[in-house]
Amino acid sequence: MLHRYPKRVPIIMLALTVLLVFYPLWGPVLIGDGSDFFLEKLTLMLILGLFAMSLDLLVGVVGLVSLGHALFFGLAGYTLALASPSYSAASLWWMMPLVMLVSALAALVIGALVLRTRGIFFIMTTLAFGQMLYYLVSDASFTGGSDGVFIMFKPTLAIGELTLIDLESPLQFFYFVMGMTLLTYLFLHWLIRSYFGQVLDGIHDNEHRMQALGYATYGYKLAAFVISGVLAGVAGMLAAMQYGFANPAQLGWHLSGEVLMMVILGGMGTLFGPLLGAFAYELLHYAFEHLTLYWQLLMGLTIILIVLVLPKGLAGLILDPPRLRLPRVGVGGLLRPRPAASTKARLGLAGHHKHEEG
Amino acid sequence: MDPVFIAIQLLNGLQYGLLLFLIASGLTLIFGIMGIINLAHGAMYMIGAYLAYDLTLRTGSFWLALLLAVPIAVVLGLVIERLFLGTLYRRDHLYQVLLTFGLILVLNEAQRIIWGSDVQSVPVPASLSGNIALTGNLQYPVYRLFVAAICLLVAGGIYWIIRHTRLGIVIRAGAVNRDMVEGLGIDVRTLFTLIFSVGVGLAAFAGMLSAPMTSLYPGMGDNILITCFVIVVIGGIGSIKGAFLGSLLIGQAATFGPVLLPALASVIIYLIMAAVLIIKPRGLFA
Amino acid sequence: MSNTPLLSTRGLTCRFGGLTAVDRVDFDVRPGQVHAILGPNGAGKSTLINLLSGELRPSEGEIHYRQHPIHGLPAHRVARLGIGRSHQKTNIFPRLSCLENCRLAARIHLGGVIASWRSRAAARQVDERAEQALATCLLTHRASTPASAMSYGEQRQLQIAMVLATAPTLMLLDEPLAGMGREETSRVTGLLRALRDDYTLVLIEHDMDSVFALAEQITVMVDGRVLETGTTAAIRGSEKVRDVYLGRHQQEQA
Amino acid sequence: MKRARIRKHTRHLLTGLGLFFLASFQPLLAQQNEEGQATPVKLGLMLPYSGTYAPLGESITNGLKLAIKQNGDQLGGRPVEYVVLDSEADASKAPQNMSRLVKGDKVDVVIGPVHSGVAMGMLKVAKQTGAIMIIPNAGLGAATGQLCMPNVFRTSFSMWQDSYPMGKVAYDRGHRKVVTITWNYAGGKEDIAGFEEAFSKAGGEIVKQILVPFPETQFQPYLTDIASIKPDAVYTFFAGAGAVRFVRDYAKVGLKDSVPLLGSGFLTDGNLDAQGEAAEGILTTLHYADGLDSDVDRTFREAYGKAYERKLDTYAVQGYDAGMMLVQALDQTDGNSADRDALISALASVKLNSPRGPVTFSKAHHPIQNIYLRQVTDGRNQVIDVASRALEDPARGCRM
Repeated sequence: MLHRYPKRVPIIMLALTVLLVFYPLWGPVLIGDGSDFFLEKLTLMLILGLFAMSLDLLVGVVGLVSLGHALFFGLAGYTLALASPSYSAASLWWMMPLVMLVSALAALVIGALVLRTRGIFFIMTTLAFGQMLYYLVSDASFTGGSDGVFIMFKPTLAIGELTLIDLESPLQFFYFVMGMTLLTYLFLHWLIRSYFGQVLDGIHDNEHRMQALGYATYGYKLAAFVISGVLAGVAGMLAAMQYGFANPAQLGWHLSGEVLMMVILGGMGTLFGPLLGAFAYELLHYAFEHLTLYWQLLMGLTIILIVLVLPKGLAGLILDPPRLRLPRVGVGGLLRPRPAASTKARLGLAGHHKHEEG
Repeated sequence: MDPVFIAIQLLNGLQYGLLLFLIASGLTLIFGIMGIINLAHGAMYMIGAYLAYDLTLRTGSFWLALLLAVPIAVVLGLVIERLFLGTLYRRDHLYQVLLTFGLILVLNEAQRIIWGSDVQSVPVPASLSGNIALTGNLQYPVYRLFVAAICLLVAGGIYWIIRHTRLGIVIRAGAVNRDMVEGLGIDVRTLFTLIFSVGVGLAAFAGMLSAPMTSLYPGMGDNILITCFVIVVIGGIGSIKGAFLGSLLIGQAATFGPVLLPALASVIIYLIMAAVLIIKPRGLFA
Repeated sequence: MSNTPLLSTRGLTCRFGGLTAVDRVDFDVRPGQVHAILGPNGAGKSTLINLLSGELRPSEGEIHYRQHPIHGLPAHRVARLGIGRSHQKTNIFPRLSCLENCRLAARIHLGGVIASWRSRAAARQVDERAEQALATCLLTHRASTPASAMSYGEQRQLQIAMVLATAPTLMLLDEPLAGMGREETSRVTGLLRALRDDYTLVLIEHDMDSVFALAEQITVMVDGRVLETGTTAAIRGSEKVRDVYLGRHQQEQA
Repeated sequence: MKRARIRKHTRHLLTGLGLFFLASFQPLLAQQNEEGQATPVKLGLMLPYSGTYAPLGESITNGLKLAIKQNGDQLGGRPVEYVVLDSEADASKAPQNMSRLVKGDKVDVVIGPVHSGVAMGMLKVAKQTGAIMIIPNAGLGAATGQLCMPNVFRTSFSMWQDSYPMGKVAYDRGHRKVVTITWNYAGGKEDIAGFEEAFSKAGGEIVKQILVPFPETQFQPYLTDIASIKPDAVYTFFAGAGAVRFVRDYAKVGLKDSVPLLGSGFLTDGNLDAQGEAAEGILTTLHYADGLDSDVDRTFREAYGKAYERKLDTYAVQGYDAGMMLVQALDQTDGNSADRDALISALASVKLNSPRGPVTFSKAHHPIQNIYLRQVTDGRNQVIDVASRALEDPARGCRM
């Protein structure tokens, strides 16, 4: 398999994981009083990292740019909120499958529609579907309307009377989220390297080629869309669990844009990149907010700068560290520009209706 | 409903649809020719409205403000294209989405820094401030009719360009197959700059025209942007005809929908879009 | 061999806006033949291939394969019927090894994802076919090399190997020799000659010598239309072709 | 990026990442080190400073800071430190932002928000942490209703409180059939419900309830619909940009002359400059008005006018009262903010002589205040009557 990364990638990721795992040891020492809050922040970053990885499957692996991914994130929060009993806690044993099922169904229906389109159309239709659900949720009364809804009790994770993980405890919840994120990473890692992943990768490189080989690409894309939606749902459920609050903004296109930014900032298609991207984005956000009330200006400029200067994101820096001189040949071809689809693509006309003129 | 009121609603929808066309046409042109998805289109609409506000305040005349604001908006478009987008044509749509997402933040913040976050309004120019009585208790502002007429004029102008000029041939070919554009021996770089400047210029112009009809506030372009996306998807990317008919359709739907189907008021345009996608995934006129 | 064509088109037309790329083309490919399509740039050759393979939908006209209409079928359905194609641009999957590229091609024709997850036998069959395709294309020694690390000529060979791995009846090859050096050209020409016995080939090619050496039937296209169709000898002798195409071609060469 | 130049990637990258990590939390660390000298009272301001709601955020901040400045920039003898955070009016970020203020910045009191959805998110954290929170605007009933809690106060209003008195006013003025129109969001619906409750009780009839998708400002179809219904009056809740456009459109299509427009005071508050002539004559009810003509109000207006360029609006008064509330409460506890229960009971017993009139707090920690009937006259929200004196919000569902 050629998705192998240079050794420094697992080393860095492992180091960061260890750093996270031992946060309770160094956090209070380094940050002092604010360490409780930073723990929450880290938990949130992990959740967003999971969310970003789920989008990376679409954007980075299949090449489908979705601007409505928050739809699944928010929908899961509402599923949790509405399915939770009012006066007692739900069990995660059935809540989690339920959330995944709802996300999968939503992804199946929406995916079946949006995947009929491609390119720019796809971007816009995902955006529009996201907005549609956003309005449905904020208008309806059973969802708590525009103000959102509380989840009074966090779900429990127990066997019989034995509580496996006390999700009410911020620290245990942190480890739980870390576990989920790790699990997702491993799953996606395996998936991308499986035969199915190869097909998705092939679709990314050149969908026409795959079709010419005989692949009904629609089905594969739909499957990826559903998987991605389910994982985004898991992230959304965790986010709703963290504060016990679901609201329409979690479905909105601003969040979809932000998570896309995390994917790019981290480096799309690399899986570990978007995970880092979520952390980096949140840290940037935090730092800018502290700096000035005009933080959006800084954020906007940073986004523009990253798009122009660092299109491969943090992962690009790690995989192919810029040397002072000669750029190295791409690592296993991974970061090589994808072959242009058409002879007429020289001016960047690629991506749209690939067609060769004879 | 009374037939008179139905007629008035039709007029409302027509007027709204025509205004939407002004914005959507720029969006669809930029899509069709350049393959760029310009999320900052709505922000340009906002900038246009604020320019009209600012210059009306400074010059004392809305017309003079229009005259000054249009070139400013076009130049702004030109600068954006040359400075940022120029390097992105070779890249995936994704980067364009993000860059223009970043532009939204920058433009919104610039608006706040320059003009503040208070709600503003622009008075209707005196020469058009009259009303036409429709029923006993309802009248139609002349300015709205004026805007509708201007929109029709612009639509006609675009139609003429597309039908009867060399540029038009390029635009039509590009809408169907963008690869063709290069084959027609056009200086693509200049064409792109032109299209982008004109496209965002149209959005800003729509903002200027709407300024006396609406209220100005930070982020006012975000919502109209998504409506215009829907229009472009319905009409078919790059199709001016599609954008025109799509705008009229959405104009009517947004007018009659809330009155006839209040429960679906906020999602009706998305439902229409979904329906179109089921039948014709590339839009009605692609 | 019967005289019924394996593939035939009638009135095949494809328009882009105001531009007609393929204009009322009637075209027959007989089983077992090598059928070359010639024509200057912009004659509509690639568009024609794209129509045949289902990547483009015709604006008008019909395509029949083994007497069954296939126009309007999506590309993957056409591929499953046994029509394999290669692209003008090198279109391999650069991150995969040679063998994996061919496996990817073979697998979909042997039951797809589910089959290889379920049964060892299916997976083995995929491997066998992929290895065989590589062998035919003289790439066995490169099996585990990343596709991106190979020379241009080898990548073109791999592309043909991938088409072979789909076990096609009819192969549509879009400029298989484009951009190759002399040595590479002769190697691939030899490879194509070897394929001639087992497959029906439709070939777009610029290299005159190779075309005349390989093809039994030639169709010359100009401005989206068929100028002339005939045997290699007939085309070589045709005045019309000489005037319109070869003349121009030679001027370009000069 | 500095890291670009780093040679030995792994090690240095890690260091770099670590530094970056720390750098972004620098403010947090800095605040830790400041202890030792005079410990300031930390006020966390979680208000919108960007987007549509930004003017409200600015007004409230101005009012709050003015009150504290007038008190010599101190609360109970301690200096004051502000931690200002843009809430973005984004409910999805509300819990984490609130948590940042409470757990990260360790503020003593959080003042915010403007937006009801954000309030929900903040309340959740307030519930979990027991942090003291003063709401200077958001009017959602739940905050001092079913979600009420000891540590949450409000200095502004509830949707119900401002609209309920209008129901009776409308009926008394002879209106029997009324159309209501508002945005389809919780605040709008709660406001309309308050009006409807009083109006129906008096014997009036709501002939149609129009809900406009939020934040749509394309009102033309609805106005045509209203014209075809020909009601006695229209009652509306809009605020900000929507209010400006609604009032202007309402006048422009000529409805204003035949169908009187009534509204909650937010329709015209802070918007009169932009609405201009179109707003003249509109009747609204609100907890503040122009021309109240009390000494407190006059002094406040003068001071505010001197301190800020922004025109005074109700939001500034709400911010000012939040500040006055803190001034009184911390005086009472001698600047002790660590004893939360003491501070809470001090806050609850606050009696404000506010620019808007006397204000006390109900058991649910909601202001008991006068609601004024105002009419737009010469670009001012001139008070013409007290629509309801010392009105208390019913605090439905509050068990405290």
